[in-house]
Amino acid sequence: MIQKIAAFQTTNFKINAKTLLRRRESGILMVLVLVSVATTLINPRFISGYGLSDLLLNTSMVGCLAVGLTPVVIARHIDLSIASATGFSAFLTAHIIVGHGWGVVPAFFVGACVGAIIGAVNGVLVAGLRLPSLVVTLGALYIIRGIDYQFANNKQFTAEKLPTDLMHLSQDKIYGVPYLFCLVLLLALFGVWWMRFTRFGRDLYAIGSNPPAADIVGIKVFSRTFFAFVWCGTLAGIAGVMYLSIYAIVDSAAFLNQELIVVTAVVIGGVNIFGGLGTIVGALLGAVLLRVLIGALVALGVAQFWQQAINGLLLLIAIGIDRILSRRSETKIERIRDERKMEIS
Amino acid sequence: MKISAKISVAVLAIATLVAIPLSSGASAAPKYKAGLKIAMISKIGNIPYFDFAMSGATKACKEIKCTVKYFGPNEGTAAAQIKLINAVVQQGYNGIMISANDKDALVPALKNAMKRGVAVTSWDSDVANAGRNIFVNQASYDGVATAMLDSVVSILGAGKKGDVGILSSTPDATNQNAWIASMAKQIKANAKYSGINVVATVYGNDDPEKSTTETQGLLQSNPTIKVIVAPTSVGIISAAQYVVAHEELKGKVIVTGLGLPTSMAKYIKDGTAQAALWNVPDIGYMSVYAVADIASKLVKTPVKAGSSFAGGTLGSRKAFIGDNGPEIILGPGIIFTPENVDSFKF
Amino acid sequence: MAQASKATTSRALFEILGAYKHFGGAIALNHADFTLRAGEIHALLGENGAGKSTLLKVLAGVHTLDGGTITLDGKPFIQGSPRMAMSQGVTVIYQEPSLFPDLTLAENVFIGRQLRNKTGINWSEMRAQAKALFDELGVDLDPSRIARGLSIADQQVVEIAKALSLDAQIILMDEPTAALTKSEVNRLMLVMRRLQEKGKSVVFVSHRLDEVFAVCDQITVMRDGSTVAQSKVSDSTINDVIKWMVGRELKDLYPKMESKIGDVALEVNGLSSASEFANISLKVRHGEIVALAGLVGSGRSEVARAIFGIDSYDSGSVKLNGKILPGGKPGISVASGLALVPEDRRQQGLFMQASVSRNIATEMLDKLAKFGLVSQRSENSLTQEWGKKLQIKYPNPKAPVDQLSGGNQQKTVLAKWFATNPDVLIVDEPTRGIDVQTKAEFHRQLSQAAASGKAILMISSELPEVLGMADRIYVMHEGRLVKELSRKDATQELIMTAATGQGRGES
Amino acid sequence: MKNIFTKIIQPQRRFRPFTWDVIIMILLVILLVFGSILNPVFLTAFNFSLMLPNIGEILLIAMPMTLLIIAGEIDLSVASIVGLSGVTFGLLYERGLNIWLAAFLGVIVGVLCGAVNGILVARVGLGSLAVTIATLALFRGFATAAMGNKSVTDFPESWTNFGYSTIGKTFLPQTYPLIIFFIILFGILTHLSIFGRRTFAIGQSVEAARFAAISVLNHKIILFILTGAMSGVAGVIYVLRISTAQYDNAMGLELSVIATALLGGVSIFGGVGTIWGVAAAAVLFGSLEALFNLQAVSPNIFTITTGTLLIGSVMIPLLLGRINRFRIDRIRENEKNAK
Repeated sequence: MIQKIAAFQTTNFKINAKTLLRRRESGILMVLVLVSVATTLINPRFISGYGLSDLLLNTSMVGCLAVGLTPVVIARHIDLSIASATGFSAFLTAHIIVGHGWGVVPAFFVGACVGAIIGAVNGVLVAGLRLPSLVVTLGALYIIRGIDYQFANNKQFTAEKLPTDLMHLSQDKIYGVPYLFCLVLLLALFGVWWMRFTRFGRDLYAIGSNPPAADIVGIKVFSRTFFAFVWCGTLAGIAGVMYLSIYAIVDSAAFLNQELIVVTAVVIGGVNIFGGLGTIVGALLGAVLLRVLIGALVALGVAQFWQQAINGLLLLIAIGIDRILSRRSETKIERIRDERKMEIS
Repeated sequence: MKISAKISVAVLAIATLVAIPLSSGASAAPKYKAGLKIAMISKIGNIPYFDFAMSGATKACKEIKCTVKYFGPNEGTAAAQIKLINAVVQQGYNGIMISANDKDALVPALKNAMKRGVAVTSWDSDVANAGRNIFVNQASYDGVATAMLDSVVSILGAGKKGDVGILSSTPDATNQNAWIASMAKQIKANAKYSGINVVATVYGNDDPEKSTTETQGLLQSNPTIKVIVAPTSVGIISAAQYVVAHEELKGKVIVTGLGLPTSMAKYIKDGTAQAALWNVPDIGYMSVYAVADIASKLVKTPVKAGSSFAGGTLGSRKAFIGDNGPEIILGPGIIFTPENVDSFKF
Repeated sequence: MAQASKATTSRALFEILGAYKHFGGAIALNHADFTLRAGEIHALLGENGAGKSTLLKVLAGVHTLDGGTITLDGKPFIQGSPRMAMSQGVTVIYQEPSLFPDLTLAENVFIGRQLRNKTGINWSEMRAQAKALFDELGVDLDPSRIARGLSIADQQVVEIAKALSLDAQIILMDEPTAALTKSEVNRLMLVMRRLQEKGKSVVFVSHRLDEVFAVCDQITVMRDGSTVAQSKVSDSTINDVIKWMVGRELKDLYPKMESKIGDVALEVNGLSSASEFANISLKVRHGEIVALAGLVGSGRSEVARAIFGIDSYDSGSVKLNGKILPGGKPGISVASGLALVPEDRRQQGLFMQASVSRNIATEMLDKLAKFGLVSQRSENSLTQEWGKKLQIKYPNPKAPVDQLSGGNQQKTVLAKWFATNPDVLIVDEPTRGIDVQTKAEFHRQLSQAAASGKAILMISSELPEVLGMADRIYVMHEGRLVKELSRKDATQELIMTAATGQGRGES
Repeated sequence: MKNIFTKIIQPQRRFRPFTWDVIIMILLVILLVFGSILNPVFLTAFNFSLMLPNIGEILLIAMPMTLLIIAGEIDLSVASIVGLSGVTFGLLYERGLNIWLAAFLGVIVGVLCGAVNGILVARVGLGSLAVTIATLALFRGFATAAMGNKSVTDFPESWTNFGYSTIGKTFLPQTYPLIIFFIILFGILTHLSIFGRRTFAIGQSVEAARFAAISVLNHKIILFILTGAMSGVAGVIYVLRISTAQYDNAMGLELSVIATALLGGVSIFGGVGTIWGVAAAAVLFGSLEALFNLQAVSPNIFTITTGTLLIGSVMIPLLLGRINRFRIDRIRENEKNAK
């Protein structure tokens, strides 16, 4: 379809890639502001006081995971094991640091390593053997959670045992922005640089945009895809440590069944599920929007039982809007090529 | 009741001294079937609560020379428990003690077990009467509700008015719903609690993340809340942690509810929370005796009001017919205080 | 027959001697010779299947020769890897380039070699350089727009810019003008001249001889895998070239049979589709083979698709045996006796993973089925029946159609539609990419079908095929029917003139 | 996104590599033999009478899901449909509606949910993965909103018996005649009917299917409706089996269903799969879990095994393909040398 349209497109019709992307992200930002303002008007406590920092703290984990998942989705893959990896890393990290009496920095290091190893295994299977990522990571979802259960048994770590530094980390903030969210911003900043300003990152866009062509022009598909998975796993590991810090309790069911939430955040953020399109910033904004929406529903006192239905509806609207936007640009192209047709004949 | 318990403890102690090579259970109720195999099925296999109960069960089993094995499904659903019940029945277990994820869903599987001669007690969380021989209740629903209400009154100050929010587990949790209903009933009926104004009930699904979000929403939409009641050992930690994490809330919002002393000690000591619970190992302990009594036909089924169950060191309990068939009650709950909290190892 | 021309003085870049290449039984290159000199635009001509695409792919590093030698600038040319070809200074511009649709043009130009500074990719520099390349080529393209939605002409320009940025010495263009409009072709020609000015060599494959004569210096003509002529453009005429290209008696390849022309079977009136074609009216009678000639991209396949109902159309009507067909409903078209053998058998005509018998039975399921159930046996017997009639060679009915040769695949498509016993058969490029023998057989089948009273609408880019098979010829140009010719009036020149739009006065 | 299975080339006529669905059936037989040696109870009628109801819903939904994945789509919302139709059934029954009518309307809700998915995917043109992630939340949300913190449990005993008990003294649960009927129906539908032929065709190439005059969009909508309808049936059966209608019935079942389908040899890229393989995979799953439970192996090991099998279901065909290709190369070389 697009190919055909392309055949008739003229040079004088310009879509500026930057403005287009900017439009997508500014769109999310607008909705974000709109929802926040509206909710604050009805319930002033939503943003004021500690409301905002709560919101950012709540977003830290899903935001971190969205930043992690984005390069994988851009390369036309998916990682469904992301929530299992987070949960496992949370428990394993707790186990290791409690055992050794370690503090914050080693905790993050351990968590990142656990996640990186999981990501590397996924990466080898998907990028190395070229197995479908949906199936591989669905399998990994089960395996990691099973190992987590088996390893954790009935154990649980609570604030009592966990290092107090780590517990405090989630409470500390700079100008109302929690440290943990600052960490996410740092990771996102690195992600932006990686995905926008290195060949490595650009290759991922190319791979997701046109896989056969990526092979033809000689992109190192294996190493690029592999490291996208390692990155995703690493951030899942870091998110696991955040979990410890925020919720001060961990057992083997930590972050159970949350993988689709992360996918949802990324999709709302304008990252195309079929690869090639989207930005880290968008995904992070998507995560924030998702949490703001959940928070708004709660703060507005929307009946508990309707929240999930509303979430589903919002996601449908988000993907619907994407579709309408792409359709609108198509019809615009059609109109122009018709004008041109008349000019020719 | 109290006196009789004390007496039986005394009797037991003497019996233990007298019959050293014999187990105390044997002397108190001498005819437990040899080689009893008991399966303890929990709601879910990943929380320490059930581990502590299991420690009590193991202790009881040592006393009466039976074996007990722990089965924890890896998802907290009735469907997962059904599979375990089926497997246990086929492995030739004589007794099942189960903390049910669902009141009705397990009934067919449990009925099937009883049909094949397996003794079934429910404990911690009941199933419908048709699905078990007896329910070993940790404390009566009303009793638990009263304990929590008393705690709220102690926070608010007697006779004072105050807004209260409830953070429950899942919307369909049997125990939590019964406790919440009982609290509502008592607030209406008892002048002592008339100052308590429950403004909202939210559900944290026993998930730290959701519980935290819901606590946050609860306080945002109801800034006047002074007490959060969380009748769930997972939710109460999340609520307490949320309050601890916010300087603004310290002292203004107090959390109370049901929680394990080991995981709540920190919050109880710094004044963020109060908590009550029954003695968790004891309920496992008592349940083993109950199921062994029935499996060894020391108590005839169907259990009638007044039938006596041996309770090892805890003393015997008399069955009565509750709203949902025969049950025995372990005893009043324990209120944890900064002083006593460290003495409980569960 | 070959005319050697050694007049050119510049040094030879590519020298190919005795190139031989076969695919299974089909010989694609049969001792072909080819010489490319520095700074020339060299046309590689021939009918479809003459071997020019194969030769091009060898130079692009896609195929490796089975025999013969290639030297590049005096050194042996390393074959068999597109990357190696690129590093030896050879790039290809395909008819439909495969860019990365979500990336900007600047990035597409520099893909895998993005310009960098200390902090990472230097976007502004990259844009500037891409802009400079586009300017150099005389094309106004915004380097910061994304490639999605770009016209094919512009995509080719991006590929050419990429070739320039790689400092490629040799640029191979495989039918680049096939899908372009006249003005776009003109622009491409300007670009080619710029390349020549910069000392690059261009190999240009095209069917449009006017373009060849307008822009090229040198001509190599191929036929049946061999080189039949090498000449300077200034030394030859269009008529010479056509003679070299065709150069064969048409009789045996085009076994046209006598058939009785009956009533109108297919009648199309004023069919228009906004962007594809306008006001198409044509008739096909029972027993008649009507050709729809024209250049690739002139809208012929789109008309066929609209008639059949794959695409919907804006206005006009399609009548089959006097009954109006509803648009956009291929199921009803099939039920009313229409069949379409599409142009791309791998994508459109066949389910490549499925067995031969599944493929042949696709349209016959309703008739084969009892109570809605289809038995393998009935599918197999249908396959055997039609396999025999059309002489399809397949290992067994259960073998995936993927394993068959191109000709047998195409026969499988034909069998699928013949099995429905259609009144009207539309065939779109029926003999593209199949060997001569099968081609002849295919033509015989079409002839027989016409003789038995079927109406056939044949779309073909091969003029000999059109001339050899058709009773009547419609010529399309840029979405419109520009000429109707009878069998006896038609000549290659007349068709070409009409198809290239020269008959209607210069626009 | 082309099928990895197409890469398994087969030049020799006699060369027929094992397909995954055959492997899974062999695995099932091995498991049954091995299990009966390991545990005398395993291969008994009683054990099967207990095991079979547990996989009933998975079997029911995996059937249409197989067709859907073969056609190149996916439905993640099935478990939510199970929940919603169960809730509908329960609530309507509670309101005093005739139980047959209530069950019927429960299934109809499933049909409607399937239609919503189908229309969003085929008519509006949204990706099925994204759409059904959204409707997963939406349908479950409706169930939650409708049911709240209640549950409906007082179904008549004859009905709950249907969900759980066996037929007389046999080991076959009362639901199984229905389930087996559906397996055979879907087997016929998939492998013998025109509808099945067209489903494979669409999965292999949507474009070729359009040129073969198959109405692809309508076909996909029908597949989604079928999936919804079967989820509705499973929803009612689930309610009866656990004699409870709740908002969270069958939560998370979608991954089990998809895992079963993939394990049964259905290619995630469409165009490849058999009903028999999927049915065998479901029984394999159920038997394996039952054996693990009988042996008192931790359920965690079962979870790990599930994941491993899932990865194996794509990895082993790939390895087989590599081996086949290697063999083919050797055969070719031999032929060359012979010349």
